[in-house]
Amino acid sequence: MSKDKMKYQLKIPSITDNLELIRMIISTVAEKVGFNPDDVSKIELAVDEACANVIKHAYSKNQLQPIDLVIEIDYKKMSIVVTDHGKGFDFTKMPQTDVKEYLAEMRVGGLGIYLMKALMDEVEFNSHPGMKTQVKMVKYFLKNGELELAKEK
Amino acid sequence: MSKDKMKYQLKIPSITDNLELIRMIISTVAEKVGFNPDDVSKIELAVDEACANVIKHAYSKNQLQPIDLVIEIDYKKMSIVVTDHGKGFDFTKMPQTDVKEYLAEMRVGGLGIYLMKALMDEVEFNSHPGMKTQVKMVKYFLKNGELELAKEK
Amino acid sequence: MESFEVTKKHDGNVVVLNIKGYLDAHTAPMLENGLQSLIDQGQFRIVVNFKDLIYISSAGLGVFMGFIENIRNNQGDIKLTNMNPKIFRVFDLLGFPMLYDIMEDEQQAITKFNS
Amino acid sequence: MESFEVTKKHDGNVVVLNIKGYLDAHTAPMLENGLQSLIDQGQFRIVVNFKDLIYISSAGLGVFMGFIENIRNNQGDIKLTNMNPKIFRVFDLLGFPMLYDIMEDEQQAITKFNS
Ligand SMILES: Nc1ncnc2c1ncn2[C@@H]1O[C@H](COP(=O)(O)OP(=O)(O)O)[C@@H](O)[C@H]1O
Ligand SMILES: Nc1ncnc2c1ncn2[C@@H]1O[C@H](COP(=O)(O)OP(=O)(O)O)[C@@H](O)[C@H]1O
Repeated sequence: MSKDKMKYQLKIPSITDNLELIRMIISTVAEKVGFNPDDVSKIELAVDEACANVIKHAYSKNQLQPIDLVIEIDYKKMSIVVTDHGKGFDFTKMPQTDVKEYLAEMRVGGLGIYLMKALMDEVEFNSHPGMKTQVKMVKYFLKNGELELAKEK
Repeated sequence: MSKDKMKYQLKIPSITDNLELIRMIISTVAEKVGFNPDDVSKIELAVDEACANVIKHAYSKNQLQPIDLVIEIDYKKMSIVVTDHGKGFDFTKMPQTDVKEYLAEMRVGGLGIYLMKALMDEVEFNSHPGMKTQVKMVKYFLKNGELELAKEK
Repeated sequence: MESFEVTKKHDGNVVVLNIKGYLDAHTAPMLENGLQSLIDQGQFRIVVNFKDLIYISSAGLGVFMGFIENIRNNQGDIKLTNMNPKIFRVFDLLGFPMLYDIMEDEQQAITKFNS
Repeated sequence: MESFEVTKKHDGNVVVLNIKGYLDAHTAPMLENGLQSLIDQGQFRIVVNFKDLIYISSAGLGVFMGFIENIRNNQGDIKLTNMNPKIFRVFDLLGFPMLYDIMEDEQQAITKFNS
């Protein structure tokens, strides 16, 4: 599959049983557009985390409201936007997870967003509580350094 | 996964390379809601045929317009609606494929709709050429006879 | 990752095509090319072994329809072998067993060509 | 079709949990139940063998965080073994090797408990 501009839109019931399906879709698309297995599994996990948050936090686990996924691919990147219309959160007030501190306190939870940021090249939150909450994640086909190298060729 | 009322909506670029992804999604959902492997593969093939037609006929193969899939599940059935906004066709004027005649003439093509009808419990076409064309396919969890049996229990 | 593959082997004056994976509207052109190049070489005695085929849609069946007339006009045939039940069902639903020689196994089909 | 499975075996006074398949927000409660029932039985020396685990998300890691304090307060431990590199990376990204004993193989972990 060529890296033409392409767009996939999915609305999927927000139950944990669908995380497997979502991972399968994301990894199939990521692989088809040419990411290596390592990047495919990073993208897969980051999207799983974003969708698990929608199920757990946005809709408080008890509603069959949709998780809204938009995947866009162009010649240089794959971006995934996960949208919900749930209760939202103030990400500016989120404590920056300090992993050492976190571990010292043996807290449960709070790992998802940290992972998303570690796995993807860009992660951006946008929440209007009660209206809509969006996480946008981007992965580039080439890292910055590689891009420079590719240009030189 | 329970057979609660559930809805999946997908918009996927209409290229043949995506038929594999579409089959994977359809068969995963069909399996999760409890169809046996035999029915899963029938639904998978019927939806492949409908989507292949969108790619081949509606958009004449050369556009990245979306195939629009809506999957709905309730306690007694799974229904799949495949929509395109392509050139459409007059299904009332379609010759009823007579397979024997077809084979005698060794024609190429024209098998997809015949298969869809053979594989699914209900198939319904609806086309407003240039506006939108829809194929709705339904598969019941229990066949008519089984339903009667189930009621008697 | 190829989702479909065609490999070729010769057995006397018969050619056996092994098809593997998923045969759909995306991969059908690969089989079409495979058959076309046999015909271009004047090779009309063809066995297609379905042993490793996992999936087929009407686009795949259409490929055989596209060649059979020409091949038979040249005193040849396409014989289909080793279909799993799921794949055979698709052929059967469409009445293909009336038109094609669908056989249990490859060797049987080769023997029939040579008899 | 189960996408996740926990099986249990005893080796002296150590319990080994084998986890298999996909450990995510959907299946994490199954592991939680497995660990909870060990603790209810006063079993605090636990090895979790990741050999057959294909996938883990933070919901799976969270399960270990939920039990470790209680287990250590009871002179026990959870030792994690046989992770494939993809799974280890997730633990590593989150700094878990600082907190957990992550070992090459099961036998090694059992031996350490008994030494
Ligand atoms: N889609 C969302 N809707 C509402 N709140 C969210 C959403 N995503 C994340 N959050 C908030 O951000 C917090 C941190 O999320 P995360 O790092 O994934 O850890 P965890 O889910 O384990 O708490 C959550 O506890 C929740 O309060
Ligand atoms: N989505 C569609 N848009 C426009 N025309 C269609 C569509 N689906 C089917 N058709 C028409 O119906 C005909 C029969 O379709 P089908 O039985 O699948 O066989 P084939 O695709 O091999 O021709 C097609 O040739 C086409 O003219």
